Amino acid sequence: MPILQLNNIETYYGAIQALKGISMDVGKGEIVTLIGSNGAGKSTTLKSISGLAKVKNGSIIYKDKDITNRPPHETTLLGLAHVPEGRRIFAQLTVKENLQMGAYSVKGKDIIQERMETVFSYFPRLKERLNQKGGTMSGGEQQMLAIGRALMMQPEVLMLDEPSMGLAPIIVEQIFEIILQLNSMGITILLIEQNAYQALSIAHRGYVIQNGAIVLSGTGSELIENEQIKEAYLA
Amino acid sequence: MPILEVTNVTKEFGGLIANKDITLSVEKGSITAVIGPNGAGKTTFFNLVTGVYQPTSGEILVEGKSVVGLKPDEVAKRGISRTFQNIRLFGEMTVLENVLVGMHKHLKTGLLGIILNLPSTRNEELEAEKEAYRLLEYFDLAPLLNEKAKNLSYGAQRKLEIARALATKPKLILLDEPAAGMNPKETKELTDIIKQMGEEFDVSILLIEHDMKLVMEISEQIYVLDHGEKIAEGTPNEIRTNPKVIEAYLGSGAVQLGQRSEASANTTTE
Amino acid sequence: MKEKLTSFLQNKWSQVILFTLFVVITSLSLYLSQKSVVAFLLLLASLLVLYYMKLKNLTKWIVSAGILFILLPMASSGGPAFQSYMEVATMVGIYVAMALGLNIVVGLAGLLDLGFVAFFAVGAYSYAIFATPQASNFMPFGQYPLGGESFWIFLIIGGICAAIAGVLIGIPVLRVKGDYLAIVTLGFGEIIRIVFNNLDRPINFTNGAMGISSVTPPSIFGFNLVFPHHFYFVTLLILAFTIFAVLRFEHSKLGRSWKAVRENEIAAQAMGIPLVKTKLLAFALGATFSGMMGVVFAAKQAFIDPTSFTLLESFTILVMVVLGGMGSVPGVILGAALVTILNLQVLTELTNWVNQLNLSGMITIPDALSPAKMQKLLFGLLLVIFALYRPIGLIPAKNKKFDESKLKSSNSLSIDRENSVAIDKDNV
Amino acid sequence: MLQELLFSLPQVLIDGLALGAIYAVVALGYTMVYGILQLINFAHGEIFMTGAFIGTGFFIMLMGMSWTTAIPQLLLFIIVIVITASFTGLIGVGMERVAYRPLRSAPRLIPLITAIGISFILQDVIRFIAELATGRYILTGPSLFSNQITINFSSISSWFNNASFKTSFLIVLITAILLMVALDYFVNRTKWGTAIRAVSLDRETASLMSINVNKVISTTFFVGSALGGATGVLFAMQYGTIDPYIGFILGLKAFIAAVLGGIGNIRGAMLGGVILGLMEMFAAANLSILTGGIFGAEYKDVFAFAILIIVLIFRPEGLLGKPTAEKV
Repeated sequence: MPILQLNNIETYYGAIQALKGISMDVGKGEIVTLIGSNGAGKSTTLKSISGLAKVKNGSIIYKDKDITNRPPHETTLLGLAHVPEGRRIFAQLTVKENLQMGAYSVKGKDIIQERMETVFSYFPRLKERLNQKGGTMSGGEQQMLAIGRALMMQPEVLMLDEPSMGLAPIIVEQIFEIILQLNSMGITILLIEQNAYQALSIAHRGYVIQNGAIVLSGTGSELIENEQIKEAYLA
Repeated sequence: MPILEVTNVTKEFGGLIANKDITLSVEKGSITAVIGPNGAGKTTFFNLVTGVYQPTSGEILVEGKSVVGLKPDEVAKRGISRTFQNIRLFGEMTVLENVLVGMHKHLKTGLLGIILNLPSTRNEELEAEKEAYRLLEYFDLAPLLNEKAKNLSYGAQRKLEIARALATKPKLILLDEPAAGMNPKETKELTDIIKQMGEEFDVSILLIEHDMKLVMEISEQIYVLDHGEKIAEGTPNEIRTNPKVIEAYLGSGAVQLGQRSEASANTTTE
Repeated sequence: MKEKLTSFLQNKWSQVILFTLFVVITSLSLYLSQKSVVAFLLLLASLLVLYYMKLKNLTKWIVSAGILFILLPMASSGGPAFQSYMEVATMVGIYVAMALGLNIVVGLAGLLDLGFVAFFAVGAYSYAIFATPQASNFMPFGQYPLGGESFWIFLIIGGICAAIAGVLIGIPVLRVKGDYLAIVTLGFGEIIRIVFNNLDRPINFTNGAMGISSVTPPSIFGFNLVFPHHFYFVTLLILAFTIFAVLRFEHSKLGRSWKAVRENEIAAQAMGIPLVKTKLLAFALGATFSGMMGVVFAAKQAFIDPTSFTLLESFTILVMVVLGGMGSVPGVILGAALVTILNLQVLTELTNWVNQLNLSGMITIPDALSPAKMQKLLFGLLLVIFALYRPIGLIPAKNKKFDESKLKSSNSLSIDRENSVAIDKDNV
Repeated sequence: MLQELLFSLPQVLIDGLALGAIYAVVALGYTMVYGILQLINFAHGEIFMTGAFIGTGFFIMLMGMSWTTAIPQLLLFIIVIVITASFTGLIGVGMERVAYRPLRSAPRLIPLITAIGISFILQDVIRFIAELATGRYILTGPSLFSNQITINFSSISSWFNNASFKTSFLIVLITAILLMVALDYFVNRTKWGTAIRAVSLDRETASLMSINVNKVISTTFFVGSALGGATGVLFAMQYGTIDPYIGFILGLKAFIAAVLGGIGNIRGAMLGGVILGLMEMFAAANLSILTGGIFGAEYKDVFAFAILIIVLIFRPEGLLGKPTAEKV
């Protein structure tokens, strides 16, 4: 039984149809990746799940519950964390405040403190920069903060939108290691990547999205070997 | 002489270096591509060339003359036109009007001509409309001439942006991810159009694109940016095999991770 | 049955017959009855009906010119209310021209100007100062007041002064955008009013808060224009020019560049459109019509003071534009006419009616709730309701429809830069 | 000339501080709403005016009751200010719900127009109510805290003249400072305040943090409008007479103060308010002296607008604001 299931999702921006019937599922404990070129509809798929984009047709089932078009402040409470593209940390807020915002719905100082410590165990760098404004940090640190902020919710499913964007290869490698680590702790990961090769190599399964529709799916290694994919995304 | 010569251009945004010491040139009549991962500074580079941003240091020459310090409309008058990554059409205006706006700087009529509706004004306007229509025909957009631009499909909007940019009769056109959001069929068509466009309109082309198939098929010269720096340049074949490029953009290093992932995949699925 | 009726109404000739009937009946009742506000308003409304009829544009223009220049003055001349009708019609004309001017700035160029009345004031003062002895306070040469013949020159001078004011205000103001622009223009509108209010010293330019009275009436061939119906014709002529010019602008390269700047400044610049020049031109041209009407206003009132040029006036003109439909010439004309008539005619009539009821003891409405005092409340409600339910206005702006068959040509595309196609006729 | 300027300086400082404090608190309302919605809440000046009327109404009502004579004036003042602030806060919330929320994705011009509309409605409604209740719409509140205090500046140096003020000046100043400190604490130190800042920085991402964005926006309107209403009470107390049209021009000045300090920046709004109040009073007292009698005190508003325009041209982000650039 998949933890997250998308049935024929159609999403529009104004008159433009961004998603033309996306169906996919994510099993509990899996790393699933969604690859495709810019503008193909990867981010829109995540936004449709978390409630940032309005779904016109289709349904989204999360843990047997229909969560289609629930507002984001509700979907996140259910355990779906969405780390948006471009990190989108609160630049004028300190690292600590950013993390506190992640735990906005959590009551109790002790629990928040405890979760913060957990985040620091993954990202010790954040602890050093606790009172620094988020916007003054490097791209890699910002990405760590964005993931850390999402972890403050203790999510069951973590959706990551291009976490490697604009980061140096060595940092990307670190981020990918953390993703694997989080996954081994039992967090389900839905990963969007432009760097298809890297994403597929850590994923259990992958979907290829093109022009708002899924055109191919399979296990990570299957897709890496696929000739079409090689040609289109791996140069 | 190259149509565009960029030497040692650097752009800083309050300490953040978006473009570092970039040198690049576009030969007259050629198709040149700039590739690199998202956030590598490609669009910033376009903005520097078109006068939206001013470089912190360095020189930008168009046909041998500096365009540093010029406003975007002045750069446009020097014969540089562009499209935008996040489409910037005049949404409430019709498709034909969008192209007519592109012709703005070539229309000579003055205020008096407009108020008095002089025959010369009317003639010029009609000729412009006809020419705009022909451009739309070229891009297969002619039947949509009276539609509002914002109501067009994604692919059609991208094409309209190119048509509008060509209406300025540029010497160099900058295309920022022209194929983004297009399906393979549309991309194929676009590839052909871009290939022919250079000769048809006597225009040199500089483009940013992620679709490697398109880039490799049409580019004569490719520049690769990463973290604001140029890490490679060369012909498609050179780029394809350049280890630096593969590492930064085309993907590798993943081999190592890949092995680990299989290990972890095994543990979690059990 | 319903279908038959619709098809009957769709038919061109039945439309013409019904329209003629409508116009004849309203004109006659306006002419014959003593006090016939309804007939007057209906006759004006016939122009709106005309707008929606299936006729050629030229025919519509000729018919509306006929109604406005001949039928309306003739029909309303029947009763004692003639001059008050002409007064209302003149004010409608003045506001329509101003609203059309503001429409260039707000509707086409997308620059929110909340101090537009300043240009009206500049026009009004430019005539009032020179058409009274006021000018002799600072002009060492020449004889003041100037004669009534000078009015015609001042129509142009007033327009130019306003245009210059538009550019002068525009240069600093246009460095800010959006909401800030609204506030800064509002500030400038206030500054100009305060300045006119206080420029009675050290040199008495404007006579300060006392205002300028006994403005010389305009004259033509020795004939003095003093009555509202004289000004009605003057206003109508200027309005005709305004509408003509505004329509030309809208579909020219100028109108397109304004709209392009409104839609997307960065893309407009990339197409070679200079931002500052284009915006300043919108400011200047919009101000010109307002300034011209200011001259007419000063001459018509024969007295002006700063209270005619308050913020509320600026807002009123903006309401006209928004209500009618931003960027839409017919819409703005309708909006301006409706708001002016609401202010001058409907509210006055309502107040009279309420007063009568009060006097007759039918009901008692406290003075505080008199409809005449409700102008702002009504405006406020109109603004909110329209913004919420019909933000596009009464007659929304429409794009020009191009005739595809006229644009198609047999020869396929061949553009080369050597003989630029747009200008070179031989090429086509 | 310098002598004359110095002579009146103590009084100018005191009057400027009182006016500046009022501008500052009203400016906070503009800046908070602008920060979170990028919308000029044009009607905020009218909220201030409404507060002045509600407060004065309550004062008149309470003073008319016999039992209130036993209550100390200061307590009465606190009661009135709390009640008024809650009222205007709710009006602000209602306004956002009806006139702004449905238009959140509309072109920027449209909510500005509803804001103007709401201003007009509030002005006339208050006028009707005042006129129906009292027969006139210009109200004079009961005089409270009107003891005259004189500070002997001339004893410090003969350069200065003495300055005097009413007790109410102290109350205005202290209340304004308390309100500002409380707001600063609320916004910078509490979870709700952090949420407000998060929403104003990035609404979409804030919603991904389980923050109910609509609720946060309503709170912002409540707080801003409550502050505006409370300031209305202070204004009525300090200056005595109020009419339904005080809100517009004062609101405009407060907006200028907000822009001056850097709109969206709370400390900037406070700074801008105080600077503007001081400059305006300085201009009112000294413009005539400075220009040799050519421009008098009547140009003080021109002076305020001129400052705004100059700031916007040379430092559009304001004194404490941060520049933003459109992403291309």
